[in-house]
Amino acid sequence: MRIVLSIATDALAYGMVLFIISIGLSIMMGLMRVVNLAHGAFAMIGGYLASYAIRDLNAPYGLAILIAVIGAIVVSIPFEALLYRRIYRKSDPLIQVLMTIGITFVIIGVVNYIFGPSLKSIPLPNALSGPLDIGFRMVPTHRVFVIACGLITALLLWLLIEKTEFGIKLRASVDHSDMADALGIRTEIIYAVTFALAIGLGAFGGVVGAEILPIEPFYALRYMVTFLVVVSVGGAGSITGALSASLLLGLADTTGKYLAPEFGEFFFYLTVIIIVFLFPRGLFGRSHA
Amino acid sequence: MTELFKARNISLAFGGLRVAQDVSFKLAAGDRVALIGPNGAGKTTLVNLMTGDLAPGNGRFTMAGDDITGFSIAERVRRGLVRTFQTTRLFQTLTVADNVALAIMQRRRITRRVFSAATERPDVRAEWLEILALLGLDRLAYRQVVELAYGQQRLIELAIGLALHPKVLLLDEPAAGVPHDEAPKILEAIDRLPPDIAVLMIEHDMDLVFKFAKRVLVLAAGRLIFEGAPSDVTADHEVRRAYLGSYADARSAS
Amino acid sequence: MSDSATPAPPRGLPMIPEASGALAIIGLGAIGYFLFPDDLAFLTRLIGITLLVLSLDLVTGYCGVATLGHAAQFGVAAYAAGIACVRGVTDPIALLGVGLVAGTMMGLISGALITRFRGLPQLVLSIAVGQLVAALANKLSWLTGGSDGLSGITPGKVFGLYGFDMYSRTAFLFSLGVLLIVFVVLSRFVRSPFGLMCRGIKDDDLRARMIGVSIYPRLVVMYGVSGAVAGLGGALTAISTGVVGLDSVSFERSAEVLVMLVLGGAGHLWGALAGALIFQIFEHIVAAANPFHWMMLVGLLLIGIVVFAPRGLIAPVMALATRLARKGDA
Amino acid sequence: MTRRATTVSALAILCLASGVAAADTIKVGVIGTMSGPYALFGKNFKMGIDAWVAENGTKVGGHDVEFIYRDEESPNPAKSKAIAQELIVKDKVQYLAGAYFTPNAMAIAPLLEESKTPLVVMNAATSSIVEKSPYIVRTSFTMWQNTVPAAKTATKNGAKKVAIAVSDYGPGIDAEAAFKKTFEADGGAVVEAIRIPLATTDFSPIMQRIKNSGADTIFTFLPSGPPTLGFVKAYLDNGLKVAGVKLMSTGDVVTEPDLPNIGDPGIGILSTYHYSVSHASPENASFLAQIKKGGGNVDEVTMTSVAAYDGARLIYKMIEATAGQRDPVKAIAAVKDMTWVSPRGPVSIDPATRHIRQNVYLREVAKVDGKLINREIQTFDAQPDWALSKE
Repeated sequence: MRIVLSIATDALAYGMVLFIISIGLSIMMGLMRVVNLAHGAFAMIGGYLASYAIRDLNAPYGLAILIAVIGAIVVSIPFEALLYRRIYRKSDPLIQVLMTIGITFVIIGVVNYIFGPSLKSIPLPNALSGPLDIGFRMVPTHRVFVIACGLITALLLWLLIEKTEFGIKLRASVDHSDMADALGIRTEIIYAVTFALAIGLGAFGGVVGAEILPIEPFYALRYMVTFLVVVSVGGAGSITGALSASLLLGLADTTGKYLAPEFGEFFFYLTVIIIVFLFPRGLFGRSHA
Repeated sequence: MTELFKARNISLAFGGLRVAQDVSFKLAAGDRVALIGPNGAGKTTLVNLMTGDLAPGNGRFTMAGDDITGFSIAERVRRGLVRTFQTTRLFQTLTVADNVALAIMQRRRITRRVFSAATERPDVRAEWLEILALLGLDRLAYRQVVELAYGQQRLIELAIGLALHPKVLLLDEPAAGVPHDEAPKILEAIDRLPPDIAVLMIEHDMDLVFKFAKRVLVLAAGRLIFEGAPSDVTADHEVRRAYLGSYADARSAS
Repeated sequence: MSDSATPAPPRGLPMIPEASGALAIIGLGAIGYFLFPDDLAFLTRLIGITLLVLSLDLVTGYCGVATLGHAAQFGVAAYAAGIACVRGVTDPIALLGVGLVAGTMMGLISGALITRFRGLPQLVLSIAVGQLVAALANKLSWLTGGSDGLSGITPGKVFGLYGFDMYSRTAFLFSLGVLLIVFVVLSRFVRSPFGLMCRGIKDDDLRARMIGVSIYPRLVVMYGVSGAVAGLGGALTAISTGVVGLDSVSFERSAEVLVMLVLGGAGHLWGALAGALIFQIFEHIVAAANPFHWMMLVGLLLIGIVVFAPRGLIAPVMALATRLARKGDA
Repeated sequence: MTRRATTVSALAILCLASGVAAADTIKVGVIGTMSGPYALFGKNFKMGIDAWVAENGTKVGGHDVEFIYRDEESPNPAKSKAIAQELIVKDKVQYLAGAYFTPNAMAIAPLLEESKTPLVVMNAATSSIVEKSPYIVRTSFTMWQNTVPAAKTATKNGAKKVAIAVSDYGPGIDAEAAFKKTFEADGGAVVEAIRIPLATTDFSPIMQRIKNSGADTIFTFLPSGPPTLGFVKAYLDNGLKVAGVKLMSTGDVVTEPDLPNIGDPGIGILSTYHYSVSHASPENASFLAQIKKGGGNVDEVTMTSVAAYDGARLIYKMIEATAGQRDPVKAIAAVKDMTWVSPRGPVSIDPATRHIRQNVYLREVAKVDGKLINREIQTFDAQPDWALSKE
């Protein structure tokens, strides 16, 4: 039982990191139908900015997160305006895949040039570092923080999407993509805001998840497909889907690592294949996707 | 005459919207039937159900006595149930000749060959040339479909249908979008179809319906409300109500 | 434009694509062999990867299957050939046969899984299958060498006459020969009824079903053929480099060949060939000059292609060729 | 051999010979991780070699020496072999050097005899590498060399039950075998042995497994780079240290550039290694000064720069002994009983194995003048490679 709880705790933390980073991508893919393999690259930019803010500017952790989120969004604006807009809702995923791989490569190259190739740590404040006793085991305090971040993110997003004007327009645009213009919704604004939201969430996840997915230039490549896989398993555009996919895949991966670490990501991808076969549109995907 | 196709009690609902309700009809060899009805009556849906693109919630389809309800699209085509599309669906990046040749080769079960030149096989070539000539498309044979005008693409739809040697042919508004001077070619082609096949045509143009059909089916709100000779259709009360619907209701209410 | 009722086919002789393909490959091979004798090892590797790009073209370019897991076919065949060689099958031709069979099997398995769906699920399945194979290659280290790689592959002489050496002359000519045969066979294959039908399926799969085609089995078969070609590439790479590493089944390999294909132009064998050549030579030069930042340049190139030439570098060339051919007709 | 093949190889040898005779520059190909997550270590190769060249000049006996760097990037044997082949055939290098990863070194080995090129391994640490070719000499370390003292220390410190966690590749398996053999011979028990894929970054589940195994000590080896930091942090943050589980490792896991990232909680971690940046000796001080002078950052120095520095020494010696001619037998003979004082301490090349014999130090992470270092607390003198040597 202790083992089960132990695995569950680690799985929850890992799943939450996946969720925070992936949810932005999920909304983006639900609305703009863009298979964005560069999402991890923006999460990585967030991580680098936070690392720089803390280590070189001595910024406190909270401020560093803010800098990372805003910085990543600012960096992403030209990409959105010049490149992403061309590929929104293009039916051919191949073109999207290629452009976003290209964007990823460019970002890796630039980051490598500016920050160097080595691993960048994001020092945690004392309150979040070290172990925490939760009864049946010790966990890194940071993991508890990550889990809390994940839950809060899910809640805030739910409120945003269910309770605000923006959320209504967003849902309308997702559900009736072809009708959005006719409904008087300025899609390009919705798209731009959604893109910024997605990047911001990605950067946030990149920072708080850095203990589990460490920040280095190849981050963008290493986890390129992980986030995409989470989104498609969950179903693009669905918060519930992204959350359940993140937790499920986090569980598969963590259990695999615990019981048979030498198998690497075998169980993660085996789970993916099974789910895709059972639910080709994702666990909570919509029929039109 | 021999019965080729039968629809029995076909029903389908999308959510609360019932797009087909208890539809039954038969097509026999040599039949020339027009399917008409107001916009949104479910005509194309019915064709999609017949071809297997949609699965009915209830009811059975049979062809030559065999139940084909569970058959895939391709299996139905191989049994001779062929359709054309209302909006053209062609192999856009291939040439006109390739489009027709693929249908011919598929019908003759030679598309599993992997090492012979495709479109230029003499027997295949002779056949697509004949079909294209019939529709006046032969000079476009080596043009890519994507380069052609919409009207010409509609003709290619028909050419593919012909190339498949159907037993039951479903034509979804074959003349829509075809320029006036080319429309007769379509009628001519339909006229020259083998007499023993059944043809079901969705059409709005009543002139065309009268010229073509020996029998008319009228669909309204997913329900078959009339079946009979073309000459009787305009007189039918139900049909008038369906077409003039709200107008008639408004008058009777006042 | 001719008014005659029986239009002539746009190109005259039936064997022209095969012949021009063969000539081009022999020509390029001769340039490589005589002008760059010091680079034959690189050129040999290039040919192995080129076969993988051609193989990818069959499923992506001709069938419209989006895949980021194509290295699975290549890698499994490379491992199969490598393992066979370590265990005593040293005849290079036999090893090619092993790679061919292994690649075909893997292709059929991948195809059976991946082509069940279209769009995003298909892409994700292709990634998952590729990663699964990579994880297995790592796990089965008693068989594959895992992260240490499978080394000690020392193939015998080709036809019992020509041995493989450090200068890669034999390896290069052997690989060139395989590429030549594969290219000619594929030129024929893609114009066959089967190949044409695959292009039809790519254009519009509903239309294809509406002329009576069962799509799934065809795509699976095409995947098998593609796997065979990738398998030859994998086996050649194993034979000529003498090492098989996890890189041969990696996601990076899959992504890289996709980039090469689209760079050249998917849907044409020439596009695949051109893309593979240009990308690898470009990478070779830039990476050697500046190993730190070549990725950025590749990224920029890729974005440039998508924005300015989405149909690949070969498209304008093909358009020109078609126009010339049509002019000839008139 | 057929006539054709004979002609081809004759031509090849002719080309090669003329290439060497004509050149008054002797080229040395260095294969290192110049880009990617392990780029720090490629940079260290360069820093070490540059330091040697700065001290000893670019000429050996009238021959110019030129170092050419190529990128091995990651454990990628096929790529490394191709690079080595290109260096030999195209750049006509007379010596090869470097090799961060074992698989890459193994892939290069078969080329050496045919091309008569000696290889100085400057990092890759699996024992058997030197057996793959008589032309290989190694200036770094082996897992056995560093692990045997670790196991002895564990026994001495009272460890009874040990969990071993290593990277799932050659050196990791060597480390596991070395520890297990030594520790069990001294009466200890290995309760868990986990092999972790190289790409792993999240070690929390593994820590839980170790904790549940009831081990009192962990022994670990992972190649220096992104995974090592993650491992140590997972050890600290999952409360294993607090619970009294000790961490023993080879120094790869606590390289000096990583120490600031590990932070104060890392104080007290024990490791056995052949070089510490804080090693107190005039040779080390002058080495570090030279690196600083050459524009290098002392905070980035790791053991690989010392191995490269000493490797360059061997290459210079080989060039001198062969008077610039391609003669691998003579070259290897000239260095295989060399003895000198390296920045890491007194070292010698073992003539039987062509592997370096050196002191291995037991160190603990400590804070001195506000800076975390690996403080040497015990010396195991002149350790051979325990797997290769029959001692």
